[in-house]
Amino acid sequence: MTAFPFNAALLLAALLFSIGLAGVLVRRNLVFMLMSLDIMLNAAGLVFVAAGARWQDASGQVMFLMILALAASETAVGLAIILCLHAHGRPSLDADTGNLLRG
Amino acid sequence: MSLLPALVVLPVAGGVIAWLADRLHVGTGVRMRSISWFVSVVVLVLETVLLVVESLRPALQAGGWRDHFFLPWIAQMGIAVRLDMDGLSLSLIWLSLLLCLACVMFSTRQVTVSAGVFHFLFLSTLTGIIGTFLATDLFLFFFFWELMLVPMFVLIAQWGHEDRQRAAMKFFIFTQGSGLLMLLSILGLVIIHYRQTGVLTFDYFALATTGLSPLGSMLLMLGFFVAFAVKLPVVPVHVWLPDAHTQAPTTASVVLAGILLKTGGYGMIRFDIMLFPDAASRFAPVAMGLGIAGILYGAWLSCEQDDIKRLIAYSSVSHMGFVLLGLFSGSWTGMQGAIIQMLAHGLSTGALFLIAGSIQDRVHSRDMRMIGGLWAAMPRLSGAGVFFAVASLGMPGLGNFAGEFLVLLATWRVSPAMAVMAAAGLVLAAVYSLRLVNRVFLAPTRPGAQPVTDFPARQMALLGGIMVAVIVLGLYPRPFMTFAVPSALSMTAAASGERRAP
Amino acid sequence: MYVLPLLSGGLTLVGAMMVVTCPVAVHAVLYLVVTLLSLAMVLAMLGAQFAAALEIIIYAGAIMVLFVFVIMMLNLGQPDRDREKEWLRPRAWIGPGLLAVVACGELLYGLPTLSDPDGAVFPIDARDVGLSLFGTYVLMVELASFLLLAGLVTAFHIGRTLRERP
Amino acid sequence: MAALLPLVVVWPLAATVIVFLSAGRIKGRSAGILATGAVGLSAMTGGVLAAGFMSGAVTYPLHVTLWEWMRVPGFSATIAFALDPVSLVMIAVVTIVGFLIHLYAIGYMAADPGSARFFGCMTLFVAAMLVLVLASDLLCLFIGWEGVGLCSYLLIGFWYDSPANTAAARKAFYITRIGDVAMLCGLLMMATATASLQIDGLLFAVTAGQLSPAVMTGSALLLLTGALAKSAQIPFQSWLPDAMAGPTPTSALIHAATMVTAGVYLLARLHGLFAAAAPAMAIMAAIGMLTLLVAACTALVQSDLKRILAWSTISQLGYMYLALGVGAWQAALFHLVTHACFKALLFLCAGAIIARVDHEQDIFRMGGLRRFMPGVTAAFVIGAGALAALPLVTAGFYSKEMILSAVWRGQPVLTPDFILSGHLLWGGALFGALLTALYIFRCVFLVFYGQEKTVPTGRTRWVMAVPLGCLAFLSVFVGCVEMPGDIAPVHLFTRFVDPAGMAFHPHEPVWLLLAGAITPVAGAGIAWIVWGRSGPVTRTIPETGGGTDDLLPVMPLRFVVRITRYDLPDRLAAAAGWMTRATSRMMMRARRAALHLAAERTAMVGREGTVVLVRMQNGRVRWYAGWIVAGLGAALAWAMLS
Repeated sequence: MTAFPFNAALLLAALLFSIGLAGVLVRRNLVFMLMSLDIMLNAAGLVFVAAGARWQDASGQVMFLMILALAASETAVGLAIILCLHAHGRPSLDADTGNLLRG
Repeated sequence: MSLLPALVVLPVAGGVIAWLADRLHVGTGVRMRSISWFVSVVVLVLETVLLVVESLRPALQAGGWRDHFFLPWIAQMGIAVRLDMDGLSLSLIWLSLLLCLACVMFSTRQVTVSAGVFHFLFLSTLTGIIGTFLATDLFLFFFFWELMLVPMFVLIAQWGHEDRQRAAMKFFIFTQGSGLLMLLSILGLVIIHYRQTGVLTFDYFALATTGLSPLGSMLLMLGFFVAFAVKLPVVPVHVWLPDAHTQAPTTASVVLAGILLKTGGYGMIRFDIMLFPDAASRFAPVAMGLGIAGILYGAWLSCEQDDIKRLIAYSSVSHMGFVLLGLFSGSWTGMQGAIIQMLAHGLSTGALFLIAGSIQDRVHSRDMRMIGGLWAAMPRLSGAGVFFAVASLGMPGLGNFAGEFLVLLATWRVSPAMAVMAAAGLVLAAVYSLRLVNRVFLAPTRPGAQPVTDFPARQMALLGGIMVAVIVLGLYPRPFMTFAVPSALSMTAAASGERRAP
Repeated sequence: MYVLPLLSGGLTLVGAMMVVTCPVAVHAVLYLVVTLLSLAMVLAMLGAQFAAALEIIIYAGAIMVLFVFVIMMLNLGQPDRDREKEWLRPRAWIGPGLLAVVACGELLYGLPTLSDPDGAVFPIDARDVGLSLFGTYVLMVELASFLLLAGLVTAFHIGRTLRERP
Repeated sequence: MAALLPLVVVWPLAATVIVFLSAGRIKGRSAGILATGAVGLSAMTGGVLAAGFMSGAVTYPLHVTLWEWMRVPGFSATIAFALDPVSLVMIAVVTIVGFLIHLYAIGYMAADPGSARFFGCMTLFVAAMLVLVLASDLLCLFIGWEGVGLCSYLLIGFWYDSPANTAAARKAFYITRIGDVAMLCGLLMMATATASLQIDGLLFAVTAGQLSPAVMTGSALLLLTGALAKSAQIPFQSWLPDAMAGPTPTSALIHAATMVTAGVYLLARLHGLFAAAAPAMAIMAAIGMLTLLVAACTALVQSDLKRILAWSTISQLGYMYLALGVGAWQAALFHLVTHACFKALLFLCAGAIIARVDHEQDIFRMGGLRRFMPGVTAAFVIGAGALAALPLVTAGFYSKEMILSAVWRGQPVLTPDFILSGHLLWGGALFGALLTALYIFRCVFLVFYGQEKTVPTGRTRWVMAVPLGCLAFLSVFVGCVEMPGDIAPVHLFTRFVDPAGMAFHPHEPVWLLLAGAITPVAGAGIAWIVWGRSGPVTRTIPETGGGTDDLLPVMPLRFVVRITRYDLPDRLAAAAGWMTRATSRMMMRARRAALHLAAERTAMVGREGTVVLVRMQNGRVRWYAGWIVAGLGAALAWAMLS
């Protein structure tokens, strides 16, 4: 296998994280926000795995697994909410319109 | 076995019961409106019994502390539940109970909107007040100090009159803000004590032995002073008082004027003058000046009010000026005068607020121009009103005069000019009191006045009791003067600059 | 030598950018799949084959399918595309972009530069992970299961109200 | 015997408590009987005490200490009574005159619905007055002092339906309150100096020289201020005429016989102190002189019967202060006694008249009343004679003669360089006597002689007539206890009140006595010429109102009248009151404005702050995320920079 340098992994993770962050901040559609979030989670997972590889420890991949579980449940719940909102007359899925504490 | 914790806890426990009782009745559909009222009456009667027992117990020390209770609370921080009672606390608790009984008899039954909650808040305020009068652990004191504030805030904000939200907010911000200053002072004192002795404690008597630099003691004293000054109230920070008194429901007005203001005076005696005697004596000229300003300013503004409760509220400012003047005159005489004045003012002004509240219940107005003469329709109410108005103008032979005279005497010894200025307040007192009398009680009946009912006999009996108390205070204040003085850290020791543990 | 890492890393970044900027949801999902696949490549190159496999199976497989289903149910069309375009005006990018750049810069500036260990990469295989997972981190696994359960219940609940309240 | 002393006070107090506790169940007539009975009992108790006193069964002064009022380091006060000749005289005046007036009031107030309240206040007044009289501690005296003021207030404003009445009541209370505060300051000054306000101890301290002159003069002046306000002397005089708004028995009891003389009593009681404070004495004499002249002039131009009597009271009190000022406190006290009798008589007569002429008080609208009410006319004439001090046959003559002779000899020292001349004061007092005779006989002639203008109705009831008779009797004969040495060597009163002051009656020129005797007769004669003859100079209703009739062209009084008519102090008092309220209102406004401004500023700062906060808390997820990132960035930056 070709090795992937640790520093490069960190650089990649930071860039990925920033891109995801920009996505979360800039997109108003909830679906895109969820996707961006997933990107950010992946960036975090990448750092874990890279660190695990760097120090030869399985804990990094364990953490990656946990992130995976987190991402799965987050996406599930998020998508359920999106569906719910869509069914309740918010077809635009605009995150900015949900700022009032009303249904 | 000390009864002090029972004395403190009983009202709030009773309040919970009153609340639950009200809830249960709503739930079962048996709508008995005054169930919580009955519970409150029972609680207050029990409390009175407790207090009678407490009063009859032999004192722990002759002429000193009467009772003591100690229970560790947060040992790591040196915080304990420490309650001590001396003559001053006992008299003020009697005053509180008497006024609370009067409130319950006169006005709380009229509360129909969630009466259970009302009584719960009312009784928990009482717990806070009694706790304040008893606590000798500074942390506990602060706890009770805040405890009496919050229910009162809700009482004003929820059951008050037209502009209640604003008044309640004002009251809350003023008292809360100043309370935080006091907390700072308490913490400062505790930390200084810790640095000196290595013992972390909030115990009043231990902290009293802390050696302080002049600047430090002045700063700490000012922290306490501001908190108490807001409660008392002293003139620049009295702004909350007229609004709160005016907008509060009758019960809250009575408790505010009759008792809550006294916690300020009590705190000044116990936690200002006796804890920091040197700083207090250095601060005395300023405090006395503020007292005189309060006397004149309060009386002066009182002369121009049309709202009956506002008039009484400003007169309270004036009377409390005498208390401040007496406390800081630096002598026993002034202190005794201030205590007598506190008791007498509690009774007379509390009764005036009761009467004002009753008038509002009947005539639905607080505007003296709208009320008109009540003597023809309600001679009993008006007679009582005239009596208490006369008491508040400082008629010799009634309680207020005894206090004012002693304060003036003590002031005269310090500075005749100040005494003359304070005495000038008595002329203004006559002006506002008689304006009140001649616009509300002894005045032509307003055309088109609705028929109203006078006080029934049992309420009149209670008012009569208060009148007798005012007369006794005025004509025979000696027992109170010897009984109701603060114990332990005695003034003489304080005056000579040395401190003595109990 | 560095072709494969560069390629996979670059693909990851490009895919992520496309996800963030693409106005069409289905396209975005596809770009996301690309990103994830290339990321799996990176992971594999880091010696974490197990993680790479999971990334493909669970992320690119399961979660993305979920996205696709939802997007299908949302029934998006031309108006939505226009709205997305309108929302993605350049002005909307200023603040978020700035924040992201700042955050990225700070991250990069703050990251320690560590040298790679000498010698070849020792892969950490599923066995190691499993031992660790059910040894040291068994409690965490339980917690994760709670999380998944909670997510399941939540999704079910929300979906149920969706059905009952048309 | 000592136990009887508190009883004197207890009777009326008990009546008050019963009347007020009954809460209207005791109606007017029974309340009146109860009150009268209580005062009568009080009088009887006083009589028993006096008898014991005369027979030597009681040695005076009789001290009864009831209880200790307050005790603080360096001061103590007691509730204590003392009986000595001076207070016995005052008890006699208060209870006997009070009893007669109460009796009269049963009839006078019979129809009034609030008469129970009236009698409650009246007995409370008698109790307070007795406390004032009996107290042996100045602080205890102060209870009575303020108590009578309060009762005066309640009774002046008794008919509260008219705002004018309550305003008059308040005015009376305010003005006396100012004096009371001055007095309180005097008490404080003395209390600080001597640690007690016991009168005996205080006078002892004065004679023993324990007080510094400054304290003595200062406290004397302050007490004098209190007394002047209570007695409605210049500059406090304006409340008394207004106080006539109260029921007539009130005017008779409080504003003629007793309360207004409380100041005289106080000063007589403390004559030892004042003797040591010469400037206070001189000021007292000067104020007394000024007051008696100004008030007499004012009385001369009033048209309201009760106001004439009120001004006359002020004027007669001026005589008393003049006497006190020259050190003749016995004379002042004697005049107090006789004045209480004849002024009460005059007021009660006025009340009887007013009640029968449909509450008309203007003397120009009365006339010829002697044909309808001969008894009242006789009583009024006796009272007028006593007031004018017609020689030999009236009590007023003897007391006024005593004052005049004392003034002749007196030399009040204001400062060592400035000594008031006793002869000059005597001349003024004599002129005052002339004016007195003039104004009171003006009343007599206008009201009882000439043509009828108002026809009286009804008849005077016996409960009202009996007191008139008794008081008329007293007005004639009470003077016999003390006579000038040239007429008869009878000095019972002086011996009684001041056994030590025997050297009080040196021989003086006979023409002094003659002048004092002729002046009132002359005054009455002038009054007959101006108002009394069949073709009188003036008996029409004056057009100008305000009480001036065309006496003015006859008498060269235009200037004085002009001064008194405008009643300058009254204007000043009104202006002060107006200023008080105006400043109060201004302070209110300023306070509101300041608060408003402060609130605005706070609100503005708050608003500005809120804008930022609101931006942050807009509920939009993306914004929150942004803030999180910003926070992250900040935290990272901080971590890296530090």
